[in-house]
Amino acid sequence: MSLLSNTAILLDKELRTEFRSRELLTTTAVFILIVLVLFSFAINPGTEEARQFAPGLLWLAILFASSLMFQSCFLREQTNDTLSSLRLAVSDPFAIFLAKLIANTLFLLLTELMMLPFFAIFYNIPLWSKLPVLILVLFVGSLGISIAGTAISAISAQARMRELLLPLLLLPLLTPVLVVSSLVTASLLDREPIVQWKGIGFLAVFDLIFLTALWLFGEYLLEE
Amino acid sequence: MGKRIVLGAVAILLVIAAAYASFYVAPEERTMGVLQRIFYFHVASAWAGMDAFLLCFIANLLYVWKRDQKYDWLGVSSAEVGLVLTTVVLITGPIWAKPAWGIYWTWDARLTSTFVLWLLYVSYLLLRTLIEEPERRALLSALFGIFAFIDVPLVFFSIRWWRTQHPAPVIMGGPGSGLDPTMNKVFLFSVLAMHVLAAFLIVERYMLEKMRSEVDTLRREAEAQ
Amino acid sequence: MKNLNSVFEAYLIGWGVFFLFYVSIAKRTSDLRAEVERLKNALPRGK
Amino acid sequence: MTALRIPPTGLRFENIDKRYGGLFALRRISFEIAPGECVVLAGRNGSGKTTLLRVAAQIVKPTAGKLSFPGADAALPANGRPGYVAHTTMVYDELTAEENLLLFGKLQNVENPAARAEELLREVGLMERRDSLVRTFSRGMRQRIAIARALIHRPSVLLFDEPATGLDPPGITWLANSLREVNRAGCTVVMSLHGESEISALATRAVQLDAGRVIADTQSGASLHSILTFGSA
Repeated sequence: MSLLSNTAILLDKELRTEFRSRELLTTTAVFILIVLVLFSFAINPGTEEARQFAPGLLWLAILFASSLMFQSCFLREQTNDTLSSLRLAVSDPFAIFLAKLIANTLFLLLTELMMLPFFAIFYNIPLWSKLPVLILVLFVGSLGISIAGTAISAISAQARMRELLLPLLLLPLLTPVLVVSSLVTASLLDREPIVQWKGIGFLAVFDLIFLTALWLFGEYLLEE
Repeated sequence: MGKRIVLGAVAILLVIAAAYASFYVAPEERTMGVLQRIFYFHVASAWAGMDAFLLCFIANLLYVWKRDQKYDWLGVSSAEVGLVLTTVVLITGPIWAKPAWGIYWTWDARLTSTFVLWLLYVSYLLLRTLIEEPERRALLSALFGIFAFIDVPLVFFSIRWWRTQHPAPVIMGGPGSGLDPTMNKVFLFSVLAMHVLAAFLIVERYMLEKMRSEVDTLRREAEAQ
Repeated sequence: MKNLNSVFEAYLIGWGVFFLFYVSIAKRTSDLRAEVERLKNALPRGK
Repeated sequence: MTALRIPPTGLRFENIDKRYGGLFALRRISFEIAPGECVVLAGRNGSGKTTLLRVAAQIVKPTAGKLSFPGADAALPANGRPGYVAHTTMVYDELTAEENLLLFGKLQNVENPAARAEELLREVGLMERRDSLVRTFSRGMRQRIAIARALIHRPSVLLFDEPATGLDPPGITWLANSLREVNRAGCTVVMSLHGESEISALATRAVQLDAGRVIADTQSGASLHSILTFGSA
């Protein structure tokens, strides 16, 4: 139970610091927006093919944005060595990861929701009717990205060239999330929409596997 | 030293014998003809590469558990050899694909997964170059290696189930599915040969890593003086 | 015997990669040996 | 300053080694600190003081050897951990003084964290700045909030790494008085210091480190004085 209460306290801290500055939210949102606009120049957004490509582009933008977002995740704990004081204070270090990954999922989901209207308008894709399922897909996908991203940012924060290293370590690891979530989203936004429950289930399995790995090995990531 | 030379000699002999067998012993495949003979080399490399990564994963787990440098050395060695083997897979694949299907690269599930696998272990080796302190390097790279390996089946199934919507061209149903018994024997022999070669390379690379770690300690002592 | 050269190409390049890898191990080992010699000479003087 | 809630606790190092790569930061450290002692760690920069304190704080895992807390309850509760003050503040710049104390108080299951935070803010003299972000603090104020954080869970062992850093003369007097008070209440204090000051006057024992080894350990006044003045120069 102390794991959950510690997580709640730490989550409160993460949200409080972020909503005070809104640094992560604004930068990732602007980044996704820029990518969406640039993509529309790279492909012709009016065509029928664009409708099929767009969901993949959206997920790619999310993936790149997230790898920017995770940079500061553990790095900011190094400024005043607050990671050490956290480790001294919590009874289970998994709480530190749990709070961070929940916060990251929330931030990611929030930026995605902010960007969805632009996405729908730019690529002329009506999403209103499929919104609940779409949010579910965004949630399981973003959760997977955040779990792996939080773990990897704990690794890259301790290495040289960390800004470059993080995406190099994270993006190949997230191949399954990119493959499945873009396909599930594409078939959801198709002219004849299909909800691919199998794909959503697969993403949930990905989340579960990486969460378990983080639970098992997380404490070693913080070792000094 | 003597044992390593013997292992190396055995590996070379086996690889040559496997090549001989795949050219002269195995019967000609009906549809693909002589081209199918790449199969023995290509798939055997893939299997040996996968097993090298499995060994790396086991070494990573053991390192996290026991904290013995030996497992760190084994981890790098098997990752590097696995990377060499998958590089061979990624080179021979297109050489085979070009005359067979007219294109160098197909986004076939196996080939694509192998490529992602290759990228993951390139990242693993890259990470190792970017952490100075030996214990931290060993621990963090072991942890990344663990995450990378559990990602492998997820990569494979995600690509297989969602990427290849139309059935991929059936190259080989894998051994067992209608492979001629002689072909099967030659194939298994090639797999064995490739594993012995991999073992030899891993041992050589391991000795190098061991030496490097000793030199590193010496160098640090010299600097501390 | 069409495509035979592709088969040869595959085998030769594959072997070539293995060989190059072995050479790189040998090269790195000999570099380390030289380094050991250098350090051995440097250490007693430092002490 | 702190009323003790847990039994007086000592510290025991048994053959502690800490190796970074091939280099030893600590080598075969063995000594015991009795409950209620006030010990100064002396030694040059890089002699291993900070590493030893970090090992004692259980932030750094020793490569070999054993650390124990004689006198502590068999099952060391989370709030029985030593209070540690490091070179960095170990608090969040983006949170206010009060939020920081509340955060660490709640994490360590301090009873009535709000009252405890207020009590500490008053003691370290940051009450009127309780709602300011730590980012806006001066060095001295940062050091005060760092000390408050270390004390929040009423630890029975205090590990202070250069606690006087950034404090002005009145601040040093304040710190010396506070430490005297906690030490009298039965709290074990281990601190690394540079030179002699009001704070070092509290010490009843000095342990001198060099190259990761203990080279002197004394309780007599004269050698204590010499270790403090010359040993850490």
